[in-house]
Amino acid sequence: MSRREHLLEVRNLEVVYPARGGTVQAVRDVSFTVDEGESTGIVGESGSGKSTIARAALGLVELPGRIVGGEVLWRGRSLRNKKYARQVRGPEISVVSQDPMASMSPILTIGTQMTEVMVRHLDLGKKEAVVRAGDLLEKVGIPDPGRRLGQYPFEFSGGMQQRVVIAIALSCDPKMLIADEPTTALDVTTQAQILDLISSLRRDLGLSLLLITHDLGVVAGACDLLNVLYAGEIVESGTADELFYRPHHPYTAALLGSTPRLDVKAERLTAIEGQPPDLRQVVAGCSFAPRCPYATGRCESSPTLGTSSAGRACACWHPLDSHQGNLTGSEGRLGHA
Amino acid sequence: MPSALLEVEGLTVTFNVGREGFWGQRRRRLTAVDDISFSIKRGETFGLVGESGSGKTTTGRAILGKVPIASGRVRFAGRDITGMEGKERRSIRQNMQLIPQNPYGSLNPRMKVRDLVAEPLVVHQRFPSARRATERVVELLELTGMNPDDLYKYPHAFSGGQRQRIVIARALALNPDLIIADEPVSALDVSIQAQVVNLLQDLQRRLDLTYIFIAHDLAVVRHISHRIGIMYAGKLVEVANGEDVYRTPIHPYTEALLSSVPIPDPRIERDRAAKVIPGEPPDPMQPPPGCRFHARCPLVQKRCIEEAPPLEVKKPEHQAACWLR
Amino acid sequence: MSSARPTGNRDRSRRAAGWAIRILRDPAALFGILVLLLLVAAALFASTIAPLDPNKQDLGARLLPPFYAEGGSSEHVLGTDQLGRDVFSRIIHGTRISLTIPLVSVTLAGIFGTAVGLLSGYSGGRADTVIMRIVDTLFSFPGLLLALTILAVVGPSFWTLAIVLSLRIWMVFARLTRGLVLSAREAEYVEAAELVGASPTRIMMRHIAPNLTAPLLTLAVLESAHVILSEAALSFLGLGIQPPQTSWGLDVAIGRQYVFSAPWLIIFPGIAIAVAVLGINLLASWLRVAADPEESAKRFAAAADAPTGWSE
Amino acid sequence: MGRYLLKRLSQAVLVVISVMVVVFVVTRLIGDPVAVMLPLEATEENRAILEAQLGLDRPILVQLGHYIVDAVQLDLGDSLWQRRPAIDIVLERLPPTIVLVVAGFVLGVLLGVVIGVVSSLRPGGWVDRAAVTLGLLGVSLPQFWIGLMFIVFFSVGLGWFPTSGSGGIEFLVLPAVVLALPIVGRIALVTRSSMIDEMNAQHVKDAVARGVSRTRIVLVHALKGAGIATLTIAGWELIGALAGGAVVVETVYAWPGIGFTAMQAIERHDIILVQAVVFVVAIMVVTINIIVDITYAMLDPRVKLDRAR
Repeated sequence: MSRREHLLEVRNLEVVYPARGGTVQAVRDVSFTVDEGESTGIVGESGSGKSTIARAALGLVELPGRIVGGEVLWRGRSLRNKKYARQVRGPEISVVSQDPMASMSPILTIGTQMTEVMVRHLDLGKKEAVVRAGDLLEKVGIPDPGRRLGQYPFEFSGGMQQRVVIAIALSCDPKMLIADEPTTALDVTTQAQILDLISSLRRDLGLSLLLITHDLGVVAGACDLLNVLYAGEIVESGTADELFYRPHHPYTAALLGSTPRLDVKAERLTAIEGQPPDLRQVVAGCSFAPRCPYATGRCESSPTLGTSSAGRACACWHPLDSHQGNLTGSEGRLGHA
Repeated sequence: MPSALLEVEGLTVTFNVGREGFWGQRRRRLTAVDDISFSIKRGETFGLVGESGSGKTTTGRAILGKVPIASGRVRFAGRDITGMEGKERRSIRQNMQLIPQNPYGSLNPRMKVRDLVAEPLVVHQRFPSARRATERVVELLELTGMNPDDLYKYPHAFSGGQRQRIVIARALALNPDLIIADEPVSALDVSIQAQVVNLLQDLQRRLDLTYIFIAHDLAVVRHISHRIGIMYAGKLVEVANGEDVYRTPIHPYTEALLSSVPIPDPRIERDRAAKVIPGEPPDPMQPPPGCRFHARCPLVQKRCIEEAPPLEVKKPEHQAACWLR
Repeated sequence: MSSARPTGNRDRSRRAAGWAIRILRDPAALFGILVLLLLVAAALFASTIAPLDPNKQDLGARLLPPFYAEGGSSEHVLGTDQLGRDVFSRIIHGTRISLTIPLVSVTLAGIFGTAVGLLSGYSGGRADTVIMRIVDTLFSFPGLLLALTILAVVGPSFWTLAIVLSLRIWMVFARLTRGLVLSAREAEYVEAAELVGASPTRIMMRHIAPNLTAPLLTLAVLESAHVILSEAALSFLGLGIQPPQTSWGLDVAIGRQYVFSAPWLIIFPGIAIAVAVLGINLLASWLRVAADPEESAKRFAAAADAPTGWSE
Repeated sequence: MGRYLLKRLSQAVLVVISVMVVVFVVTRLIGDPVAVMLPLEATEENRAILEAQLGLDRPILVQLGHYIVDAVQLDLGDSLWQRRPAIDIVLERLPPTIVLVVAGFVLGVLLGVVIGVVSSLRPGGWVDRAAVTLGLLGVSLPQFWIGLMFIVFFSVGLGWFPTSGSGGIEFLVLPAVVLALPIVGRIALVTRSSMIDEMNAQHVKDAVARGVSRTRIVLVHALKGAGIATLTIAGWELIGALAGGAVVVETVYAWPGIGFTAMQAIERHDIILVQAVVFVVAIMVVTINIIVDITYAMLDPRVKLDRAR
């Protein structure tokens, strides 16, 4: 492992929150890094803990949730230090979340919401901030920024709102953008526009991206590195190509198999039977084992996220290399690399 | 095979959205669905695709009689059901059921699974009470892959996928011919979504069901549908067999829509060029003249701005509304 | 994901037990329940509990101070008034008025208001607009002042008081009921029931009505507290309960003339009002939270057993 | 905006007229004004004279018509007690009431908002619990009783303030505080609960994540939103203080405002004067309602006045 300093490093993160009938182990021993200019994806279904990770990466875990173990480091310093986290949020890390309408205050103008952070973190005067805000709106593709700055979020369409949210997120020139399901609330043509905008901004500004989504299609184009999350754990990580074309973990493979594709007509989707585990109970062994076709007695003890090949890790006792023909072969599309 | 199970002719739905003028004397109207026609054969799945505000959900609700129809006809099994109300409508509902989008909202949280699934049976007097219907309910639950032990649980005890199975069981209770599924899987996780899609396909085969499958997710629609209709801003712009729509789309909007869908394949995504079309759908309060898509269309010509193209047969079994192709 | 309600078939008894436990756990709610029970007991058994006849005058024992003060005795625990009547006994008997007035007004207003609200919410359209416009207009009436005027002209009595006090409350019930019906009608499961062919009656009874009971009950409790306060205020102003009936507000009004020499005449009836109202208010605010899982989630969000606020 | 105001004003006039009609109906049809006004020993002749003087011998609809037409011209008749135009008396006694109500209202809202905001910062903490208890006390204690208790403690016991009457600012303190108490309670409870809602709203969480300062989050993002919810309640409180609280508090402290006057008039069976008070208060109530609606539209950009209602 290189000792190069990572931009964001999440190390053995554990987050719990109390709920009726027990404590939910929302995030369990999660580690990953994001380096300068890198684009990392976290893919998971609902309840897998991905939004909690997004929040933790900002140094925020909302009450009554608690970080009970591990570290979140930004440039090597812990974001669990509240003061440091407050300095970093805005000028270093910023966020774009799912529902743009809900993400902005409905009763403050776009201008106010853009300039307030600049005035605080960039030491800009009100006037300079307004000029910069206008430039940013233009950059994210909003025409007539001068007039738009005085408007309220409800006066924008959904796609335009998400552009504004992106502009607000960029207002202090951050190093990394955390995008938590940034296109889930949008229509498909608008989604394409927003994904396009994010990737071109990334190129132009050298932004790092932590993209959190349930949509494999979205990460396929937007991310270099992927982490697959299941029941609060990262079960597999690696480059996008490796994960998509040669998934090792049965969950990753199953997820790909159950996603209908526009370009291929499959006779039948390979559904994953059963439900994710109830995280209020302690999960013994591999959390995917109850739904896994390859599970054996060995899976009753937890597999570790061992590194199987360079930069690639998979938490499974029976990684799919050994019986590739079973799943990927029969589907005839995972193996077409 | 008899002709069409469902025929929709010139369906138009308008909504009043507030009033204008000093005394509120003028109504503001929104045309949600504008003069659309299609027909569905028994046993097929008709996918209705469009972005939000395209009118696809309203179309489904108009067929079900949940929104008033401004003009046009809906014929079900040869019978005109336009504007049917009260008892008549209720009896038609035995043959026509809805699977709604939100599995969390569509089950009364105060009722047990048995009572929920039995409700249609009791309402239509197939059984005197939910208790007497228990056997049939068990049958239905088993049909949809639920455990009969769940009879006496409340909906909150179930996950989204299980709830959707309960909803499906309930929809099947009266042996309907037509099921209108309005975004039935879009609230579900991918792995669960696949379970429900497979279930719907199995049920169709076993029970000879006809589906209208309304969704925004083109990949799911392609997977499940035999024929597909594409809606844009209240208009039906293209109707064809599923494979034709995907392989040889005619309408530029269909093309744009297809190219906007991300494919879970990094290489395809990386190599893809120009997948973005500019702009957004028009304001439904002020639809543009001519073709609704003209402002975003790369091929737009003068005629498109002046005159709305009709939906016409361009190839066998393939209709589209475009002047240029 | 984390759900508040229990599962299974033995729900009902378990749910009742659950409510009991939740009341016991919350000191505020417990206080409220106890106050209410005490008040009801005092009202029902006033003659037994009260040591003396509240109207029995004893001019030889005028303005005696309470037991703790010099000159006080255990015979008149809370002292006597200017006519030598026992303050404690008067407070016990005052409970009757303080409870029956809200009972009568809230019942009257509740039934009428709920009926109007149901009509308005379910019929919708023009009828709804007209009814709600009327309610809006009536709501802008200067409440207490108008009540005073009516009472002054018509003459105060138990029934005029009860009716005047219910004049405002029915509108609150009407508005709440209408709102509840409207939002319940919007519920997807109501539409789902309509789509399987359920009749309007069934929809109303089976799917909409169950949503009304808890909030309406809470409102009734809350409004009772308001009525107790209003009755006391009107009686204090001399336009409520008239002698020889007793009421806490009336006692304060009488004691007012002796505020410097015999403050106990106002202190104790006032405390009675305050405790009664506070208890009922506590119960109402607990009910509101307990009956609404969303509300209870947000309240004391930092407390250990609360569900979370995050988005997944 | 102008169109909206016109519409609201016409509605307001309607409200005032219906208040007048209700009072009219109550006094002339249900009650017997002459009997109420005359002393017990009055003769049939006295009665006839008074009836003629009040115009009660005319058909009821004619009476109503005259009554409303006169009221529009601010002619509400002569007070029987003071033998001069009732409206003059009311207008004379109005300023003290306005002083009292404004003082109590401002005090109540300020304190209430501060307590509500502070307690919302740590829901469930001891500050919060104390504030909630305080708020519940504020809405549970009878005002007339607290008023008397204050006199007992602060005036008689400690001698800090005069017991009653009017004059300098020292006369205002106790009545204003008493008037403010329930306002503090309700405003605090409502502000607290809407602040908690706001603080849990996605846009506030995201503003934190984007680096907006905590102070700005609380005072701008959350409080502005919560303020909109509080505004409606504040409007009701102002109306309640004017049409209810003031009557009680003025009576307890012999504060020479319209509430006290109304009580005096009732004691003297001066129905004309009572009507005049109700009329003036009704006008103020509808005015407050309009002001609240306009403020609402100013605070919340989503509300468009012309489309409202």
